[in-house]
Amino acid sequence: MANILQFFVQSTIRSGLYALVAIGFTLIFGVGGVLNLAHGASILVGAYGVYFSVSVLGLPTAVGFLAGVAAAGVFGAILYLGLIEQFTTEPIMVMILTLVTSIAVELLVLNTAGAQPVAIPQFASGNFSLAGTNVQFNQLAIFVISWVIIGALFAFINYTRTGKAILAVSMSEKGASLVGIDSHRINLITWVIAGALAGVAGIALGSQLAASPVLGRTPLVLSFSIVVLGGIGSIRGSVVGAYLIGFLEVFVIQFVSSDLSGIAPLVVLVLALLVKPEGLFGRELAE
Amino acid sequence: MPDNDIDVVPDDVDDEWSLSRRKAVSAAGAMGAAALAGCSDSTDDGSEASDPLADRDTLRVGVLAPLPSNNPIGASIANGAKLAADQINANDGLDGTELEVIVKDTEEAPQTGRTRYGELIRDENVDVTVGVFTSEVLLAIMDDIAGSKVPHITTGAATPEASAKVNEEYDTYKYHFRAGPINAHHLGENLVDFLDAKIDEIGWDSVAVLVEDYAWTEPVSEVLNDQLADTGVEVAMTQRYPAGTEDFNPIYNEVENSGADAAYLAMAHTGTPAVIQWAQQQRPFEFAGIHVPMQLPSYYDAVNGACAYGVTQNSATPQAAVTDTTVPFADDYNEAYGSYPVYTGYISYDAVNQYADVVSESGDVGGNAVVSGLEDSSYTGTVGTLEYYGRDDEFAHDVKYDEELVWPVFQQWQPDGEGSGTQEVIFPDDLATADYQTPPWI
Amino acid sequence: MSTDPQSSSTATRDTVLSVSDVNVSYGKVQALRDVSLSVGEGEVTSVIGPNGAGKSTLANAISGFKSFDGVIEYRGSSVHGRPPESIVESGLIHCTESRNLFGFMTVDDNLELGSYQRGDVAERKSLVYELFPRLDERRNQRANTMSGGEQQMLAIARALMSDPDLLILDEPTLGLAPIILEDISDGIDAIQSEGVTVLLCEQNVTFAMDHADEIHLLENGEIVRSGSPAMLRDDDYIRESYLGG
Amino acid sequence: MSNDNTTGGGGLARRLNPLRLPLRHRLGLLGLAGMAVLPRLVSTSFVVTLSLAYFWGVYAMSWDVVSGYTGQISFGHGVFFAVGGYTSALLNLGYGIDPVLSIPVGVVLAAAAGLIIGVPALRLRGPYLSLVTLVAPLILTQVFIFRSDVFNGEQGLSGVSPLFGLQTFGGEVAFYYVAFGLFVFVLAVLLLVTRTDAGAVLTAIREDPDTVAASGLNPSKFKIMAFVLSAAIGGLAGAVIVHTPSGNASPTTLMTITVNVEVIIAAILGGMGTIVGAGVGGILLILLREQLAGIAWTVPVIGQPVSDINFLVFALITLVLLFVMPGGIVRTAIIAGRRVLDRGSGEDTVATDGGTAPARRVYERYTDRLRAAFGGDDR
Repeated sequence: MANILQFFVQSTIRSGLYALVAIGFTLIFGVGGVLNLAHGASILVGAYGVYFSVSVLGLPTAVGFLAGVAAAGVFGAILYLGLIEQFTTEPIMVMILTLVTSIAVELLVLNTAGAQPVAIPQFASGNFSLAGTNVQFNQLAIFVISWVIIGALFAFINYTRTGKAILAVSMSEKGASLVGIDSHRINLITWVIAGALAGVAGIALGSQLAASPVLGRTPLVLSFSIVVLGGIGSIRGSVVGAYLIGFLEVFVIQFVSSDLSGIAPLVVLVLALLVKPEGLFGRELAE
Repeated sequence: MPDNDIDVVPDDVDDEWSLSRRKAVSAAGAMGAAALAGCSDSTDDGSEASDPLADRDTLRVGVLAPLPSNNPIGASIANGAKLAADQINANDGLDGTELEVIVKDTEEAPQTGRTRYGELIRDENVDVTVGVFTSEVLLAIMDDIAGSKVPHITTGAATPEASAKVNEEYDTYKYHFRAGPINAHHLGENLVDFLDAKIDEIGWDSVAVLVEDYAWTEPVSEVLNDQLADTGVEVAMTQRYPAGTEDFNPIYNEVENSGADAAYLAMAHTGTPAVIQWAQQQRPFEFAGIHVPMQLPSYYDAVNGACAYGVTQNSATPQAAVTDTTVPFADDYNEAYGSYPVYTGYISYDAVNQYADVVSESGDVGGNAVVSGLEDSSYTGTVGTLEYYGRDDEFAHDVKYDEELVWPVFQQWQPDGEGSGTQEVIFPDDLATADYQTPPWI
Repeated sequence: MSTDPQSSSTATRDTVLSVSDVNVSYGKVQALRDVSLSVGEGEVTSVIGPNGAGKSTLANAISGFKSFDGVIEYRGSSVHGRPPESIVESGLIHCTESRNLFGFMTVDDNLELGSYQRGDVAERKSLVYELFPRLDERRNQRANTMSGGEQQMLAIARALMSDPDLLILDEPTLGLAPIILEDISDGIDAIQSEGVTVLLCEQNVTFAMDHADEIHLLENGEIVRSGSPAMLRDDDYIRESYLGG
Repeated sequence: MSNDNTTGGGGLARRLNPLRLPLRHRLGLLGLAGMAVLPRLVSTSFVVTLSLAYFWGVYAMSWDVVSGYTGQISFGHGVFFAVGGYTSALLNLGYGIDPVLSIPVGVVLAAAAGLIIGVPALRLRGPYLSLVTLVAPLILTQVFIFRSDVFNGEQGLSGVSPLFGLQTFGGEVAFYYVAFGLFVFVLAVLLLVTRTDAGAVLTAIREDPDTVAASGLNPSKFKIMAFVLSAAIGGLAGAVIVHTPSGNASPTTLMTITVNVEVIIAAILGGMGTIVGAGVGGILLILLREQLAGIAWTVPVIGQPVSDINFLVFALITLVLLFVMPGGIVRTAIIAGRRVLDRGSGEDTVATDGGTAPARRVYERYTDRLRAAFGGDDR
């Protein structure tokens, strides 16, 4: 019984983090139809943005968090304007370019901050016991942030003019142009938002695990799995996907072997792709 | 592209190779290397008549180190070797023969290590190679060391697989020596010895053994499994966690559930996330063992003090006068390179010095002479007295682990009250600078 | 991209759109060849012609989706090089053949986005629903679950939400059931009576003749006949080729 | 399509007559001949570097068969190198089987892996297929780490017997000819396959799969054939390289993200869908990387020598090249060469798309956007 409770607590906490990690990726994949392999790089930029501003420049932690998020947002803008926009009709080229970019960012981080992982300030410190398992306030904070962001994004997309325009562009870029939506601007906004969200995810991951130059790799794969499982372009699907994978992973760790934790999302991804490529909640890719 | 287009090696003549290599030394040698190594002033040799060494203006020392410009472990290998060479050269070299150090970057990758080793042998015509961090890289070049017949002194990889090869196929692999760290089997014994000596003082009833799943830790695990319980401590859990683990939450939850008083570690690659997560999350268990990153003198600031109260084994620290030369070397190093060395620095420094000692003694730089010279050598350096196990020992050509010879220290990071921390030695007792402190949150 | 001063020479007071000597090619294939026509204020001008004649290309060139050589002026200013959304803003609305609806959105949401650049959503929406009661009944239905005819209606309705000054309708009748055709037909009449100028690209010649004030026949990228419906009805070539004798 | 052999063979015989070859083919043959005598002319270290470069040429060509020709971009080609390499290494280490025998087994298993990944992947298009291929090496790596008792984790297997009993020091030239021979062999096989009707079908599949299906051919069959051929050749390269000083059976040599990406970069930089381009790209990639690793000049802002950040510099150079020469080096060179020689387009198997002054195109793209951004925007 205690085991089961512990399982639920741990899974819920982990899934919150995963949802946060995947949400920026969902946005880009859903709207632009772009497989952004530099998502991990955005996560890295967020985490190291905080590291450089707090640990190197000595800025206050709160300012550091903002700087990290802003840096990741700007990075998103640079990616879109510098790379993606040039190759909107060549998805393979985009995959390759974003992949090379993410490797370049990893190396840049490696060469400026070193290979050793670095500590990222936590949102909250200390821990408490819940249902017989240790829960840190930082994990709780990440869980809350995750849901605040999911809620805010949901509201933004569905109830604001810009949000609806983002949806419109995701469903039909030409249709959006026909009603006077500047899809370049909307895409840019989407990339900035997605970048900033990845930045938040990077800070969350970094504060939980410490940041290293390869911090972005696992989240990238995780995001794939979550988005493919949940369905492309569906924020709701991604949240569900994140929770499914989070629960699955904790299950594997707790009841099978923690050595296998990394394989679980990969296997789910492949199975989902082969069995139900459109995902659980997905719609077909927009034209 | 290489610096020279001289066809150094005849295509087919294997046996004459080392001869031709020597002839080519003066021609091919100096060109590329000096710039890279950046050390030697060429003074004229006033040589004595000792046979081959006297024929040389320079002895060329190849160094293999990972990312020597930004990895402290790699930098220490490179700089420790250079400092030794500089000091020898400043002192009229080896009877007038200068040491020249050529550094190559292994990128911590086995295949790159192999490539760079090949370059040291082919292009740089080195007389000895020193360095190598990680057992992975070392094992990848073992066969090449055998092929080149150039003596190699390992200063940063612990796997006893290398010495096993020396033992099993002596004639093939005899060129390999390990100046340090003590091999992984002895690392495990060292962990047992530490706990055996300190358990009553520290007061742990049970420990959770956490070992990263890399080649170097396999013997460590074996020894801990066999011997740890003999110290009277209860082993509450044992886990070899996968290479590349980033998230220690599940593992730490298990440690907590096991009720262990401390995590007893063997970590190199995965150490930093482990210690950061332990400290940031204020996990209710103590933290000690072999934790390679925690050996770095600059580590406290690098992780914002996350390593406070963590204990790690170490070859030497700037604070502990293991031998008479330990502290002077650390200070010289700090003066020359602006930071204190990590363990590989001490070992590499000793390795080059011991090599120089041996060569100078015999006056012969040939592979066989160096091998037998090192086998017979007893050299007291910065980490202790370096002697090597004989060819028939299972750890052939590994540095001897012995209280009187090489006997690592255990140090604890303790906050200095001014926002930083110091590496205080807590074991062995004759070198101790402080008592063990329990983390305040426990 | 604002106003283009050197443009207004050919435009007269009642010409909303003028197309002169426009050439468009896709690689080596020339889709439009020296096409010239003008659309008068408040009129329905129709471009007819067989499938592949270049009607959609012309529509796309006007609304900024296809680059072209030549001059296209809307209300006296050139549209050359302007992005579609800027052209939309000046009141030229294109209702494409492929409709380009937001398939996963409801009818209501589609319409709201139709007036993305304007504010009076509620008011316009009630107007549009009045015009197409069938849509009113399906306010909360997803666009991609509706029939082709209903989608066509929605596309026109969405275009109307932008308060068009000039509306380009590209093949609004293609593949529609007769009942729907009537609704669309009524719709176009109503649009015209609102004072909206219409450019109707149409394969259905009869339908075009019923609504247009001026007709141009496009074949293989060239305008081969121009005139009022009455004139063209008497044209032998058109009678034989397009009106079944 | 029924008389593949005769057309292919006849065409080949005609094409192999050096006097009737177009200039660039004659240059290519001259290049190969030059490469064959190179060990006499350059230093031993460079010979070693070149050996590695040939393996990369083969890697890139094997990728090109499936990705360049059918348009199904594989992001995980390393899986096939790894299957080939590990199979041969494990057989050699575990059972003492000579490399000459273990390598073919590696090839067969790699081909089987191609079938295993290729068949289900047929259901997927575009980015989804790429996703599966991207994930495959990650899964394999996890398996290697999980079963490190067999595969030795990230360290990989060392101590494998060298091919033909050659030595690392002294056998450099022999290894060179092994690698060079492999390169020429694979080049010949792939040119034979792709320049015949089968190659035309593959290209057609990339351009318009529906038409191919409509013409009565089964695109799936051809795709699988391409997948298996590609996997077999990748496996061959992987199996051979572990028995030479150029590589060992480790993820670093055979299938890290870096390896997988570099293969793609090599093929694209060289010229996707041309085989020759991919081969050249693979060789140039290694030469460029080694060149960078030897530069001691310190980069100002970062304060580190180029040699230490060579891969970063390499990645940046790659980004620029992808922009400037999206068609690849070989295509660009051929087009430039033609312009110099002022020749007509003539008969040509190389697609000339994307050849119209790409640098200028990129420039125009940017100036257009700048104009749009700053030039009297009234929105």
